[in-house]
Amino acid sequence: MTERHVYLDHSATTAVDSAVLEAMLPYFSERYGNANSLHLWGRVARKAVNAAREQVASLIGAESSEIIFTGGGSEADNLAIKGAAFTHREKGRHVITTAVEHHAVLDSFKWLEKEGFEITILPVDETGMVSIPDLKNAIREGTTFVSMMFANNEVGTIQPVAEAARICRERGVLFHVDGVQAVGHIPVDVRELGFDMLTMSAHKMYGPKGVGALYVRKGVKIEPVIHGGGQERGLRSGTENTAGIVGFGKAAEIASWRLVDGSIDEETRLRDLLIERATAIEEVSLTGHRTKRLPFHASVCVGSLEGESMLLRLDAAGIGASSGSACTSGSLEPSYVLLAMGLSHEAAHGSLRLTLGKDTSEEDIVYVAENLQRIVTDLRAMSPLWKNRG
Amino acid sequence: MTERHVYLDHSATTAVDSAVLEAMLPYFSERYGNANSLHLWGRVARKAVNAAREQVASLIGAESSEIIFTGGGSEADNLAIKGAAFTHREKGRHVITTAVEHHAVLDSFKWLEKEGFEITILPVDETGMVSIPDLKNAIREGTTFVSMMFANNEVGTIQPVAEAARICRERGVLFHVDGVQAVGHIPVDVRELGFDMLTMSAHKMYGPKGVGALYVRKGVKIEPVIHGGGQERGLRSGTENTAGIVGFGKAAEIASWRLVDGSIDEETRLRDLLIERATAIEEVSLTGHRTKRLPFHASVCVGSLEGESMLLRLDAAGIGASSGSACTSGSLEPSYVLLAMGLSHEAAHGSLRLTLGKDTSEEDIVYVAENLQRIVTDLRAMSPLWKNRG
Amino acid sequence: MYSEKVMDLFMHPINAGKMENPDGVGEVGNPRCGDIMKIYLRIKDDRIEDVSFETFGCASAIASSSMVTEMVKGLTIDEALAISNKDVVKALGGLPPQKIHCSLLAEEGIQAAIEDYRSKQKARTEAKA
Amino acid sequence: MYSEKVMDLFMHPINAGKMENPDGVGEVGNPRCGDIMKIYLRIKDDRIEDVSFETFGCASAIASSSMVTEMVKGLTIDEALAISNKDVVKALGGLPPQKIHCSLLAEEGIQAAIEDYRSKQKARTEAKA
Ligand SMILES: Cc1ncc(COP(=O)(O)O)c(C=O)c1O
Ligand SMILES: Cc1ncc(COP(=O)(O)O)c(C=O)c1O
Repeated sequence: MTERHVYLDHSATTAVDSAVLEAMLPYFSERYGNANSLHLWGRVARKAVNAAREQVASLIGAESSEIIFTGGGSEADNLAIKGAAFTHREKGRHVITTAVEHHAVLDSFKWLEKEGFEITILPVDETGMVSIPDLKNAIREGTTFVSMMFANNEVGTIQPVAEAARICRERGVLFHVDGVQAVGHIPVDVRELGFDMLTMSAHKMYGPKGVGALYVRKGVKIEPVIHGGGQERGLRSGTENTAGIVGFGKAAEIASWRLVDGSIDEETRLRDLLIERATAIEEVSLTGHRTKRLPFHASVCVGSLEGESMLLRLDAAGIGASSGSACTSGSLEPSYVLLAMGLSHEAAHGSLRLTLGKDTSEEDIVYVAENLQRIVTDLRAMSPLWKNRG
Repeated sequence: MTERHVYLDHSATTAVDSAVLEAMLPYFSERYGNANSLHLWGRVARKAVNAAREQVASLIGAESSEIIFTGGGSEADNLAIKGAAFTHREKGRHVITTAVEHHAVLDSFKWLEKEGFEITILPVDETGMVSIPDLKNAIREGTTFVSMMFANNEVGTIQPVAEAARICRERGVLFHVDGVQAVGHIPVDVRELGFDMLTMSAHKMYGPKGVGALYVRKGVKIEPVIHGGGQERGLRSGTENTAGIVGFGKAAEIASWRLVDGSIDEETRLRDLLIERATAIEEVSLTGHRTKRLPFHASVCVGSLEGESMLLRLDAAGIGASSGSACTSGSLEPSYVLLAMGLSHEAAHGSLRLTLGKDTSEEDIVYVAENLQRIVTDLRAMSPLWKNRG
Repeated sequence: MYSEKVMDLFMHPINAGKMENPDGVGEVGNPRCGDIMKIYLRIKDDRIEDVSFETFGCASAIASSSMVTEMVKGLTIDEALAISNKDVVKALGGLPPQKIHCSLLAEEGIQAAIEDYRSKQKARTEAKA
Repeated sequence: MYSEKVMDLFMHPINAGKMENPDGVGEVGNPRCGDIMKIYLRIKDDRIEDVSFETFGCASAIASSSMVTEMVKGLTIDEALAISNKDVVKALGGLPPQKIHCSLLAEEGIQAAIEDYRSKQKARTEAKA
């Protein structure tokens, strides 16, 4: 047993909030009806799904009819991208995204390429930021669709999505935002920001896994990826996951409060403390943007070390973290996000991501910083790269 | 308040078994890790997912590496159909299904048609059964794929899937079975039956909604419908729904016991009692096959009445049922399944489906039969079709 | 899904049942579509003295029939003809969009029954003449 | 994911660290791929008297280095050269498939260090001659 257990991998997933679980519980074995059934059991489920739809819509300033529940964030990304590209393929077959998107976006684009679309992948600068002039230049005759993430999962950088949305609107191009890491953590208002579509995932904001949503602005036409019974306005067939949807709704409601009650400031303070303590270690440097970043997100590169070894040593100290090292993914290439930001392979192998949660305390941060210092020193004592410098 | 509450709509969905919910509970707020994470939290989740995969595989005689978890039955159908058709499109573009499939199958086929495939839809006889000679005749040069349901959701008829599988194997055609209504309720062994793919859905067998699975026989190549992080052997990306998957696993384990402990015989006895009592009412006739039908499934047509009105009267008596009437779906056409079986529109509007569950008692059946008799008499008293006969 | 009024009239329909020797009968709808309404009228001095219905159809079809019969009872023929489906929907406290056609059937049922009454009247007058 | 032995050697590596004035040094791997192993040998009378390693890499790379150094300690050069990556994997109680290359690095690291020792020996002999 370790002294403490500190989970700092909230970008990977979060614990279901106890109030969320409580809201979900009745929908497993008591109110178990299929929301499509006419009888009492069905009506109870339908009512719950509708209420959750309101809650999720309200978090992002949408109308509830604009929310399509899906089986997760990846599915919502696939729906937005394939759904929009296919619907508008007579108008054009050129689509745009960025080099630092999640695989759910990038691999959907690669599939579109295989199906005869032309794809443009925008580069990023050393902070992971897309350039608006690049986007402007990339849009051309036949461009129908742009997908850009709100905030990056690996380095926390927040993209200039409002400007990007404005340009897309001016040029008559649909604009989709992968908001999986952002929604519930920073204020997001789809009307103000001018998004056409927005992906969300419950389990990144203290809701359950296996449920996500796509905001689809009224008037935007896309075709489904999952065909069938016609649930979710025909855009996502399949019996509604009532309990999961109810949980997502409750998580959205709680997130709305957290966005205004000062929690974000405290989270930011702890994040900055962690960044400060971590980067005070020799040859540890921040990755991503210093200020335009998610309030819970700290990511660094640790010189002369490889990520997996740090993760497992941290794990042995009761600390949960992640890395973009190749060794954590089973491939030989380290994180494409870090490489796209211009980091060397060697540096990218030493990446470490520490993402805070609503229950992370200052003591946790101090514990992690101390352990990180110790582990880095220990591992460097046997790193040929470190010693060779001396 | 009514005297009793009797839920007889288990084909629509089932309540989560209390043991299933208990197995799921720790995976929301305690063991909440992302199964792809290296640290303790992640390893705990991975272990749970693997154990559930074993349980589901074991229910159908598969190996655990052959199970792909999805976000429900509809998604698994889409994956099987689009995944197989696209993968083998260089080999051929002719695919076959039947007229009585679920929308998740039929609409996937319609989408394939739009994408340039040729589709054949096999007819059924008056019991809802596909003919094997029809299937034989339909397979031709360029046929790559056949999809057939194990048992029909509306009328309970069990298809000759073993024979169909044999023919497909002989002709080198992939064979997919939509087993959503069958798995967990009747014995299914994919090796013995010779299926290449099999769709399952947890919420039809006392597991949670929003989680399904596709069995994909070792060696069968299909491409994903949801692209991304590469979970589920690359065939279904997205953070694993650990709690849902654990619930599905437990439900599969419990179902395995129920298949051998005599529960099915008792269910069949009650089903037959209900069929007997219902069809004893004047001009009420069974739909679907009398014996080759799901053990929990009773479906009838009630002459001179419309389904929705019966449903709502039954609902008022505390009874949950369903109907293939157009009025329950918001369309003008009644159930395409009943029409494909040769029923008239008028008869199809009067369809009623009563599907039993593991907790249905003989008292429940008697209560439903008595209420049905009363309601049919009451409603017929104001039906112009009924009176006009007299 | 349904208003309280709709459910109430569906569960406890007023004016349901066949009428013996009516003065006018109208039947509208189509069993293919799952909706048939039959309206029976007893008319005296151009006023609807009694009315009943038989309906094959969903809850809203039954409630619409019951409501429209209740609405026309005691009216003159011309007053009854002025009742539109919108009036029926309003009296029912609303209907779901996909069920509006039930109120149309109710309007048409009354019209058909009155037409039947008038053509019978005409035939009778002509026979007398 | 890792065997107990791997985790044990990763958490408490034996023979870790630089060696002053070694008789042979081998470095294999590539920082691009996230794996570098450096093996230091002290050799007397063709026998490996002492051995240590420095490794940049994942847990299995560190454990493999530690294990191979422990295995060759006290062996003659020829005995050490006979140790294959499979022996290392076995001694570690197995490695996940995608980590087998770590054991290969360990084998190659020893070979490279012995080669270095031999070429230095040769140079020394030639210088003496
Ligand atoms: C035969 C059949 N196939 C597929 C499905 C779809 O399953 P799900 O609701 O889990 O998406 C159902 C039930 O809705 C079904 O009865
Ligand atoms: C930016 C981003 N997009 C999409 C996803 C996919 O979400 P899910 O795991 O719910 O499928 C994730 C997380 O995994 C993410 O971080």
